[in-house]
Amino acid sequence: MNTIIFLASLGGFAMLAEIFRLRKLIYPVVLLGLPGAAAVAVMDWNGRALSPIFNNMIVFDHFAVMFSVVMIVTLALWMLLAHRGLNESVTVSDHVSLAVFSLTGGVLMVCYANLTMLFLGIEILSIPVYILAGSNKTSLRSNESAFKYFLMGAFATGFLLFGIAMVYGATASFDLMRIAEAVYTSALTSKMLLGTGIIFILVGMAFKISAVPFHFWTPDVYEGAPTAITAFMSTIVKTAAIAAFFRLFAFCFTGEAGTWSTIIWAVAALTLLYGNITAVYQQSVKRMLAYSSISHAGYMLLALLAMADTSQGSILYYTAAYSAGSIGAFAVLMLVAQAKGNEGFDAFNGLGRSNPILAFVMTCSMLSLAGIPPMAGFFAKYYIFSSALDSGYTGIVIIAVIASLVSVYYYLRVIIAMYFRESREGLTIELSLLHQVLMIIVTALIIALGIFPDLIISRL
Amino acid sequence: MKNMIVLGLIAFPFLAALLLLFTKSEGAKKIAFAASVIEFALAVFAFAQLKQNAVHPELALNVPWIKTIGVNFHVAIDGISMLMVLLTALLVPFIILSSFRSNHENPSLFYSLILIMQMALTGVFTAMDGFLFYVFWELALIPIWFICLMWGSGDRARITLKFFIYTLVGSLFMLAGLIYLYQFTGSGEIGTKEFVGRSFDIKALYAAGASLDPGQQGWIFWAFFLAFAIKMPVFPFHTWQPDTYVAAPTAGTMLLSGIMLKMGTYGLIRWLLPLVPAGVHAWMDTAIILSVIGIVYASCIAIVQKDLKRLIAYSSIAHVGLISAGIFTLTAEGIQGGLMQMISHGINVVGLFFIAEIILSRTSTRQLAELGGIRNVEPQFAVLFLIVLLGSVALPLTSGFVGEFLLINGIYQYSTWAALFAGLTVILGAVYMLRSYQRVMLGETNSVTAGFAPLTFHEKAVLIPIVILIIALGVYPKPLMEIAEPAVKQIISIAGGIK
Amino acid sequence: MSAIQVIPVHYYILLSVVLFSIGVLGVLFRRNAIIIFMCIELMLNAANLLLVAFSSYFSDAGGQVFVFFIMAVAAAEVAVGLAILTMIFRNTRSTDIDFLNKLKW
Amino acid sequence: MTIYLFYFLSFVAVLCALLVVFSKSPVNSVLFLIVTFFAIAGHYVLLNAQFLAAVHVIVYAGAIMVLFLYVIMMLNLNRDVEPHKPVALRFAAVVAGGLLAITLIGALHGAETLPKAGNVQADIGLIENLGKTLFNDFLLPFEISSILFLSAMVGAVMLGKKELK
Amino acid sequence: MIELVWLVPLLPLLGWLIIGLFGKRLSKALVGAIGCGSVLGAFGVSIAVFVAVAGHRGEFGSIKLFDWIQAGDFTASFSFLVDPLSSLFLLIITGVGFLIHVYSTGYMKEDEGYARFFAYLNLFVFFMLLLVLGDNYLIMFVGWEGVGLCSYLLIGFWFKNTDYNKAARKAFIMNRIGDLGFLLGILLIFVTFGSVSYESVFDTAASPGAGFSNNAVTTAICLLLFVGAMGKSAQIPLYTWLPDAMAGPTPVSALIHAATMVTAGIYMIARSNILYTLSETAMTVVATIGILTALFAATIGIFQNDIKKVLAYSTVSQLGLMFLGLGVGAYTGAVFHVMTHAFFKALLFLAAGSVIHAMHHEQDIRRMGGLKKYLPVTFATFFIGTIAISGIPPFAGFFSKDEILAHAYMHNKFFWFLGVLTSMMTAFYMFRLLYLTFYGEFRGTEEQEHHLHESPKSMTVPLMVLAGLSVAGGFLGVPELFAHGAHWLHGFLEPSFERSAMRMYTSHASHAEEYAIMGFAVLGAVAMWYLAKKHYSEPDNVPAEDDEEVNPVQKVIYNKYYVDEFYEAVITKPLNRISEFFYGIVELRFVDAIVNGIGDTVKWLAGIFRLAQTGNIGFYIFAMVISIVVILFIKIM
Repeated sequence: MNTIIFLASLGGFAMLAEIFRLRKLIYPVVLLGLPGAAAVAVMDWNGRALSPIFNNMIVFDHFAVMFSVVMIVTLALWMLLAHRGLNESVTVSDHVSLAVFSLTGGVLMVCYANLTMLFLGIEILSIPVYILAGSNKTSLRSNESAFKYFLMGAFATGFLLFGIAMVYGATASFDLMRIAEAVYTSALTSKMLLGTGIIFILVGMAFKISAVPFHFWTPDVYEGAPTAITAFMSTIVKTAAIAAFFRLFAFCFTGEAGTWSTIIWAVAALTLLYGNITAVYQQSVKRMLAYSSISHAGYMLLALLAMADTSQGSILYYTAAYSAGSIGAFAVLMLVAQAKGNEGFDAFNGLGRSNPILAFVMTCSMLSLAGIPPMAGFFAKYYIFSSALDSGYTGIVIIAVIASLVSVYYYLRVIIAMYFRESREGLTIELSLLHQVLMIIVTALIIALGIFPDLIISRL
Repeated sequence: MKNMIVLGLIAFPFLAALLLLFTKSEGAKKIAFAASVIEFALAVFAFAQLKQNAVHPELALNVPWIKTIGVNFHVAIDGISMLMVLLTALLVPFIILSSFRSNHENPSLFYSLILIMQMALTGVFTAMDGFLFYVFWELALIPIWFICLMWGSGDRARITLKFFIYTLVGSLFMLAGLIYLYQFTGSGEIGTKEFVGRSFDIKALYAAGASLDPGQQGWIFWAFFLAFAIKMPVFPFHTWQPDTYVAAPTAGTMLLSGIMLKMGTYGLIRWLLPLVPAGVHAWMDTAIILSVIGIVYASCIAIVQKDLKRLIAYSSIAHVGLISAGIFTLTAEGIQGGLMQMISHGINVVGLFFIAEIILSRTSTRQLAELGGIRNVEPQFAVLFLIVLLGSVALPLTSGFVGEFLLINGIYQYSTWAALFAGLTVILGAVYMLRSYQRVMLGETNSVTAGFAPLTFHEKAVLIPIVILIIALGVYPKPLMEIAEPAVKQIISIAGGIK
Repeated sequence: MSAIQVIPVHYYILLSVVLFSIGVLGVLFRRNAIIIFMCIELMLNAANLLLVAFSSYFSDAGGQVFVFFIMAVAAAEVAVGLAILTMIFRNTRSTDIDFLNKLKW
Repeated sequence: MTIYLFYFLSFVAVLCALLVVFSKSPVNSVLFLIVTFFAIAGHYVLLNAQFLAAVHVIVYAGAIMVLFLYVIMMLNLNRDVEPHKPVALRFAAVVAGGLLAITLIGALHGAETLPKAGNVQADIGLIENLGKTLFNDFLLPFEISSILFLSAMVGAVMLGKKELK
Repeated sequence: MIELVWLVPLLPLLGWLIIGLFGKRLSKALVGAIGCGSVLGAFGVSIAVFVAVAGHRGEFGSIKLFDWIQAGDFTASFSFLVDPLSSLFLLIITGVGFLIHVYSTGYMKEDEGYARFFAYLNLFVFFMLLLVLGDNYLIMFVGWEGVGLCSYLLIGFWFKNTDYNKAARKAFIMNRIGDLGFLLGILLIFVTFGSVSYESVFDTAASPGAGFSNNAVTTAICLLLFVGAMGKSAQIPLYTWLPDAMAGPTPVSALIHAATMVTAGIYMIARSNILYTLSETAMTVVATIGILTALFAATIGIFQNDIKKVLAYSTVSQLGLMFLGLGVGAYTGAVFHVMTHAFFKALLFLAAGSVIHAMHHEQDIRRMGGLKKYLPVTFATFFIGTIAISGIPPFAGFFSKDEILAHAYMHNKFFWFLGVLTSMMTAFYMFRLLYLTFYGEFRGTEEQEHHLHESPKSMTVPLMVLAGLSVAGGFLGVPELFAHGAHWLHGFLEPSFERSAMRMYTSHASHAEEYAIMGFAVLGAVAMWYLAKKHYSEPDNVPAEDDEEVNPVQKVIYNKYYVDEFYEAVITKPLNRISEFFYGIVELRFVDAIVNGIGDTVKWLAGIFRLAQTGNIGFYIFAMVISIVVILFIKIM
């Protein structure tokens, strides 16, 4: 709970500081505040909120704490990533406050104990992102991106709400514990109502994590939005969404797994195949990362599908590893695209020679996303597959394995471009101090998490 | 303290690589060479230690790593591992030395990648924990891929991509197999005294594998076999290999063929045979048939190759087919022979590829048709080539013979017909090797080969020891065979022989 | 005397479903972004109606309170959505969604 | 009596909803939507959610729809010339919407067996009750929604204001 | 004494090492001295060993140097077996080897590869000694392959010539075909007997009741080993390499391709005599192949015009006779013939070398003639050799051949008949060779005639020594017929063949029969001599040039029955074609194409899939709605 207050205050500060002519302070205060927020979250580890508080509105269990920490850290890294854009912009106040508010929504999505909070969390998370996606106001692409995201997001929200209404109709409650109990004991007004409601909620959530066939917004929105915002979307938004998805389905709708597990199976399979295969064709790294982001949703769904003891830990680890890898990839992409004015694979040509550090970070990120040891992405995938196999989902694991083989192709393409292809202009990209710090932290995270996965998975 | 040798063997190349990366020194190759020599000394020291501890022939280190899922950093050196580690430590200095002339761009990166590769390989050969093994296994792929990509030649982007993904295909199957087995480790109810947590420890995995019914073991067999078969490679999973060998820089080719290939054969011995005995017994026929087909098939293809490096690449497939067939016979002769042949093939093939490199660097071609008569110009080189070649065709008193004989011996005990076809390597090997030797070295000198420069000091420093080793190991292989024997016996006792 | 005691609850379900579907239909049918927004509002209202019906059915105020939140969110969304729309209109002089297809493949 | 009212309101709501979709002028659509909202508000009243009905009218008809109208006026979109999708696509849209309705009804098959409500508290829709629920049980979401409004506000301003450069 | 037997192979090995490593820097004289000296030293030790073996105490046994290969149940140590058989071979190899070394110092004097030549020769002697000394099959195999290598190196000694290289390669590969058989034989021995050491294998095999008599496994072992022998000793069908092997310098032909290496097959079977004795089938096969080869090669020899080719076919033929001997159980006879053959065939080759030397590397007898007067020593020694090989008493060839034919007669009259036929043909073509080369008018160029000269001492002295041996060597094995105990060799070798002797049914022919057999053979040989002399003394009967028309039979035989062409068409070409097929079709179009096809399919799919991403929101939402409809529909179902 304290985390939410802390973050909301941070966002409020960012919003108001400009009025008091403290614009210069916004960035540093928030940047330093985020570790504080993480610390506050950690202090709730064994806090009084282990069981639901505020009339069963939220619960700060370990799951919530860990996901909050992951998202907060990601936001801190994101702040580093976007620092130039943020500091130069006259809208620093808007950007930072929106990002922090969005994060608050994300935290709500991992700690809700009531569908009301889930709904609010999703909206608080999404609305700032709709705006941020369009924050490059003069760019048509950015506009289009914001519009598509907003329109489809709102449409999906409609489904989510209709689903919530049906679930309410079936269980007479918004309270997760009561719903779970009702589902478990079949104390329902109508089973059909519940099933259909779950499907509608599933559609809404699948949209948020961009699972096929509800993914259509993703490539376009990711491509059109400013790169920093894309990084935000593909990390924090995704983490919050999958955590919320997991909390709802694995903790609450467990008793109805028969209804939704087949659907998730199919959705996961489609997501894995479609995301990975389509990414192969892309010529723009940014769009490729968008498809890759779709495909990663597929892996995460596997853990949800498995519902094993290890599922929570595996999703947590996966999101952490994936966020670290994505932040690294987007950071490099942003710098390269700014320097070259193009987001294609060929923008990376010769980077290995002209900017070995960037190339190295990109390599680590790509290998991590591809799931090659000793990068974090490997253990992430391993743990997910392990959970799924544990629960007997052999078929989908095989699909996932094949899909990740395909993914190696397009991740390595980036590396090949960097180290193999020559570039005519040997452009040197100056790294600011904060970017250097970011690069070091991201690389260290990718490798350290990969080598010592216990740091995270033993927590859940 | 003694157990830290293992750690040292793994960590030292890595530290050296880091040092190289950060110093960016101009003398990178010298530092790398020195490091690899020290590593070799360490390996020899370990060898000596192991010999003294004949009763407990293991240098082991076992510390918890990922407690949550029962993964330990368990590395140990028994006889089999010792041979592989020794081979790695022996070949890397040669490989580094052989590239002295090449003047690679960005040498510190190049050599540190080689050393990282060495770390990963040593890790693969010593890991006694399934997870750790897998991590090292994959880790080995990254540096070699970069070496091929950055310093290779030709259409290497496509080729190395194929190589990476193809080998990864196998690895992932193995991972799936590992995970599956892992689920059957551990026993008892949580909280009770009898509870044993799940674990990736090799013993636990062995037990888990043996507890499966034969059908399941068959699946696990294929999961592992695919990984190893692709890595080695065994027909028909080999098509990544010739292209990659050709495209890679010579040091990379040497690493690939000299050591990395042995990951597959080592994997068979350590991880496949004892892991799922019933699976192995059910599928050994298939595996041996594939291997034997590979021998004949690759030998035949080698006969019509026009490029020297590609020819060696196919010959390597043939050799490795023999190794794999021999190992699958589950006989002590076959497995010991396999080990011996791994070492011998490693030394030999490094020599052969180096020879190809020497020729290429002087004549700018590897096409057999364009070469000829080098012997007239550089007789010493011709002799060295000849001896390496004889090692490759397994002439008695070269190291190749000991291995090949034992392998065919093992195969013979399994099946006469298999031995007959496997034995064709004796004939076909001579056909393609002598053909290439004749095309390259004999005949009249032509304009391409006329200016063939004498061997440099570095080149001699690689080739001569290789030649000496080829003969020495052929005449007196006993120390190597002895040290592996108990471990091999143990493997066979777990896997169950064919008799 | 509440209507819920007279009218079977599935009547309301049907009504909501029909309204919801009409909303979806509108989203698919029209090209004008503003109309599409309105249709989405219609979908939300269908959900609201369902919630209120159940709320009465269960005599649980929670359902109605939830509707408050939906209204609040809807208002916020509309504000943002229309802001985005005006922004686009400024750039393209159009609210036709079919023109927004620069990002594809 | 109630049932006729229900039918009437439902008929109005559905009809106007359809007209929202099919009318040519955006302003007409807005007006039909407002009628729909009123019909829904009528349902709320029938369901003893009197306060909600009032709020509904105020927020939707009063605020949201006005906002829509305002934007339409501002952007001067009140023309009948809005291009339509090709017939095939419109047909597909109708089919898809129809299919959704049908399958949804099919999926909810069995809900008609729900028993009629017995004794219901007639007063839950009153301000007092709602207020108690809102400020006791739903206090946290109530507070939290402030963040939502803040961000929406910031965002709308940010997007709406002219670029300084 | 026999403990020092390791010195025998060691000395040539050291010679090889020294010459090989430092040969370039040493003078030719020193190289020659080291080369000959090492073999001479080995010869000395061999004599000592031989004496020790032959002496009263009959020292023999196995000397173990070190463990070589040990894996599982398989053990093979590096150990030497000294017994009469091996000590006799030691003597032949080092003795004849030494003479040929000495000869080479003269023959190769002008060659730039002088040091290399001696290094190879020494290496060859080393491997040959290893072959006969090993106390197990694996060491024999080591020597076996080693001599094959040296043979390869020496055939292709003049490596600039591509034809020579091809001949060398052919020899090596054909030998390897045999070697595979040998190898499989060894493995079968190991599988059957659990060991490869002679002692335990033979003991087990010979032990009564072990059931190895006429057993399929025994037969299989014998036949597999015999495949090895076919390769090494140039028997049908693996004989074609030997005539081509004449591409090497003549001393090589003498040493390797006549006197020693090619007799390794005989040694092997003689060594494994008990196994063969146990299998009648194998014996029959050996005898049949042997006599067929003998006859076949002899017919070819009649029409060859290359002096060395004639000798080569003669060698093949003689080897065939030896196998006949082995096949009919005349182990001693075969070994005896190995020895005498080593003498006279080495002699013939060296003499031929002397001719070639004088003729400046002209080998075609159609360009020779009348050399008697220019090369008196060569002629005399060649003449002796010819008589010896023709089996005219009391020269060496007579005794050994007679022993084989006598056994053949007892065994199978038809074999005997063919043997005599072969023997007669041998006499015919050898005298043909003799007359064409040394009698009549000189038919070469004037320049050649101008340079004709007798060879230096270093070459003629070995010739004379060998001539002496060819004359006297036969007396080691005088038939029992003439005096009891006259067959010294028989007594000497007895321990090596005693296991066989115990189970061989030996019926001795009556004295009359024996005399008849001898007389028949001698008469035939002399008749042939006469015939050849009569025919080839006429200048008109000089063989036709290659482009002249000859009758078809002669043409077929002259072209060696087109066997090479046949092999080319049946083995070499198909192998190449299969290889091309594997590479071009299977590898590139199939296996690799599948792999690449998978990748291409994914790319193709990617191209299709991405089209779903039209950029149109209407479509996106439509797709979502349809998906939901589908999900709901499935749920209802």
